[in-house]
Amino acid sequence: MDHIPFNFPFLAAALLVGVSFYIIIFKKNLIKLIMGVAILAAGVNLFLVSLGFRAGGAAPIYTNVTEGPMVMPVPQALTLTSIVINVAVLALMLTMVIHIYRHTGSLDSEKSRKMKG
Amino acid sequence: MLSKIVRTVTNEFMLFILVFGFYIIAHGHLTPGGGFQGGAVIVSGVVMLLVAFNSQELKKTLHERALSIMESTGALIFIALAFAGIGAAFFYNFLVGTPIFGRIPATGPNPGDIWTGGVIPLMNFAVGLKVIAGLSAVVLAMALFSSGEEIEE
Amino acid sequence: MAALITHSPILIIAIPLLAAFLTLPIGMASKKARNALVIVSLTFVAFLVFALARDISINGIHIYTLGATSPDLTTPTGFMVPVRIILEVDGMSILMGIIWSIVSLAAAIYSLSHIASETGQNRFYTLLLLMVTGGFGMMFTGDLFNLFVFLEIASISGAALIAFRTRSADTQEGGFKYIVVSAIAGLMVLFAIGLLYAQYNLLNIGALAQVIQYTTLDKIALALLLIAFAMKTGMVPLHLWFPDAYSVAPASITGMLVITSHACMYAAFRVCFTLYGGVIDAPVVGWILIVFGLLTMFVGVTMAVYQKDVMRFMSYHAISQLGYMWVGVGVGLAVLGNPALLATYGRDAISGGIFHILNHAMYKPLLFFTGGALFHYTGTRDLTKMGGLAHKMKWTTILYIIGTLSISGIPPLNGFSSKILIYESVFRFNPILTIIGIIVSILTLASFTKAFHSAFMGAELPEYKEGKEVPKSMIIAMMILAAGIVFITLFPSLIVDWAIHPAADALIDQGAYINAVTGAVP
Amino acid sequence: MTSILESGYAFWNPIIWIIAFVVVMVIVYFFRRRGQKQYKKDTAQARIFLCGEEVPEAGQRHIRVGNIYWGFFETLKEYYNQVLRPHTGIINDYILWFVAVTAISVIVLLIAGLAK
Amino acid sequence: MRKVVGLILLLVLVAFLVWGVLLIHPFGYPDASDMDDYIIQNAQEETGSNNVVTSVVFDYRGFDTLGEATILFTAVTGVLLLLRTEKRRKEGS
Repeated sequence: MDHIPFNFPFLAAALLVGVSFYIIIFKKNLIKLIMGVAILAAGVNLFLVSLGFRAGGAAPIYTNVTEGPMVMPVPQALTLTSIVINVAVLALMLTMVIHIYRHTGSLDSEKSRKMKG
Repeated sequence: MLSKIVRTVTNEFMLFILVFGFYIIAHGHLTPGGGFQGGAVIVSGVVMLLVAFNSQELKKTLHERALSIMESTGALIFIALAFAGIGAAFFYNFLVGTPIFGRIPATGPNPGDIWTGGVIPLMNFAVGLKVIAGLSAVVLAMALFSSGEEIEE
Repeated sequence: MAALITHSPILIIAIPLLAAFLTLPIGMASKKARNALVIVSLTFVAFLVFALARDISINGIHIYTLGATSPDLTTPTGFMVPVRIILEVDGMSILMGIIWSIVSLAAAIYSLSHIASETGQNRFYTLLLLMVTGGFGMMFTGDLFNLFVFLEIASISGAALIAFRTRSADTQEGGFKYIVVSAIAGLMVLFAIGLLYAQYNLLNIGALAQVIQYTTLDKIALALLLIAFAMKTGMVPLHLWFPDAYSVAPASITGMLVITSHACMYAAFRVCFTLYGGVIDAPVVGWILIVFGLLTMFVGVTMAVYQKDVMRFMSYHAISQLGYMWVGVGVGLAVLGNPALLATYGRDAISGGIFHILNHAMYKPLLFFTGGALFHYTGTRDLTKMGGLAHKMKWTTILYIIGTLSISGIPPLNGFSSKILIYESVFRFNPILTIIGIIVSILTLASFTKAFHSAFMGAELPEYKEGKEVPKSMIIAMMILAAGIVFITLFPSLIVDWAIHPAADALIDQGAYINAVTGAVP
Repeated sequence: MTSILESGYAFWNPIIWIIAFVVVMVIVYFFRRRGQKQYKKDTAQARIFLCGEEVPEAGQRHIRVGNIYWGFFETLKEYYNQVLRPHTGIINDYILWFVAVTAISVIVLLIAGLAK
Repeated sequence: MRKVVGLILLLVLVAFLVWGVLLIHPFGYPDASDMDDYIIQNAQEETGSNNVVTSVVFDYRGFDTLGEATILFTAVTGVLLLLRTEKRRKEGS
């Protein structure tokens, strides 16, 4: 466990996930819930992109780069994909929330429970 | 609709935003960036127009139908480029070594050459077209819907 | 033809995608051309799936490396680790592919008249084809991150289709619940993929299965993957979103969503058997699946008896039937480390679970389609407002009876064939499971009898005097699935020998899957 | 024979079952043939007789779904009170259940790993 | 009641996640990097692109990018489907 001080990015990612789950579970406002999903996505993306870092590494682009180690390119590609996916998901969520507000006139998740049981 | 100063400045800035986005798309295989990033830059310009002018004004110039066709075109170019390499395998980079974008850069650090990358620059353009059209359509549709009137089918 | 077979895995995924991109421009021109495009592309994909199934039954696992100089070059020359994305189709994947192709074709034919009176049909068919793409990608890919991407494609298109009828509020609510649940499950899957990538720097399932070691991180990743996929599948107590989303979607989409939940179940099996197969703590994970499966069966069916909305009622039955599959495959997983017990009843249990997936994929969409026909005729999903509909809807009544007998395991229909496999193999593992299964089956029959009486039987109600049988294309779509049911009913062992046992062996035999990727001797 | 399903220590053949079913149906049909001969449809014989009362309309005569299995629900009232409590229909609770099940399964897996 | 139980379970899950991420390799010193090293070394002559990330996005893992573009297309289609106009619904498309 001697390397704990180096793991702050991973730690930050895990704590972001925890904060986002707190928001998603305990905030009844649908917009806040969407914000929670966005924070969860941010945490996962931070975790992914910080996986590929090498100490003292340069960006993996050969254009006028100085010699030396390069950080891993694959996690950056995965993070790019994941970011776009989350943009798409958030757009669709917001659209549905607009419709829910049109129909029920409220953003409370306890008001939009027509179907239960 | 905001004041005349804001609208004029927006019109002037739109040109620079377009140029910068196009640069990011075109140099995606040499410098940081690519289709998604450059498209997002240009869509931010569209959002600026949407703030300066209101959505009804913007609807006169940006037709949702045309945007949909534009987006489908970008997607079709992308998947066609992927299909074109199916002689070897799907997504095979078949343009490396050919005159168009086919040059191989010197291994290791080099100043960079725009005519490299095979299908990658073309895919960047296709994705950029797609992102510009799609996100503009989404922003415009949401603005119109929340401002009371809807897009035409 | 040989080249077509060689490239068929990617063509099966890419042709619906191409059709989806073409649907909007063509649909703006003419509606007939759009419908023809949808049906023709899906038919061609079904043909490709069957051709690929024949090839796999002869030549074994089919590998396709994307972007390589040749499709079977999985790893770069002189390098041991796969770098590119690899599609890997084995017996289990192709069984799911066959199911998905049949049901998606039936759903497309059903939609032709079921949503004929709605706007936005171009985008409806675009999303339907994208959903088909996502399902096939989930089933055929051999790459973890690619699995996540296609899971998201299926989820987003499914959510947009659930909320298709924007007039009423409950469709929006169901779609919102579905997309929130899907987004969180998908992000947890991505977190688990990151945990695995951090240790082994690999994303390919076969290559990971070769080097995985079941450390603490792997245990956390296994729990995240398993529970996330189980949530997407609708396992009690994570099923709460399931009826809310499935009951409000258009009936054709509900029939397809059932198969997407089966695809998530396939992904969970793939994780348990193939990814962690060599190192997994089999009895513990098997018992977790069994316990949750029993809970799923019982709670699902008791909630179903309680329902008054026809689509919710059928959704709860879908949940309770998913429990049978969890139990069957869970028993097989619990004895995975014990070759003797595995040969005695474990393989039969896994076969029963997979066979039940096939049967459920035939009769549950059929029942959802009949529910959609009731909605199409009466304009309501409320069973308390229905009655005496058998006088008008003769075909729907017959098809509903076939589905009912099949889902409640009445001999000689196909539900009985798979349930007897599960019962007899599970009995030798633990008799309690069989007893609970039979009780659940009885309750299923009781609740379907209740729904049948309240919807179809009785004198002709005055409010439904006029009106006629649902349009032809809906009847044809239901007929396709009913034909599948009858075929499986008449030739159970044919299906079991040709499709189910290869699938079960593909799940059990982890070495073959790894060999196909790395070429190394396990 | 492609329709004999070998399942563990038994077998299942739908063809035999269908043949037996048909035979039984034929026998039942013969018994039914020996019933009342002078029964005619669409006459007074076929009308519903409710001990002299006049028969209500089709709408009232139909037993709606709410009235079926009344005793079943009355018996299992406690069970249903318990099982209906989680079905709140609030999206936040759904995610809470996900967190709960994930945490519990992680604990189970880790303890099982320690036990080994 | 619900808040207490939820908080406890949430803390349990977060504790496991934190413990897990602390077990990962030290930040900046990855254990295994075979795949990425291969890509960094061979990206230039295999794809002819100076930007290794772009070569991963569009060549090595191009299928993921196709899926990503498809997801964007799906979301745009879904948003425009849900925000479609009301008045055309009367005459039934």
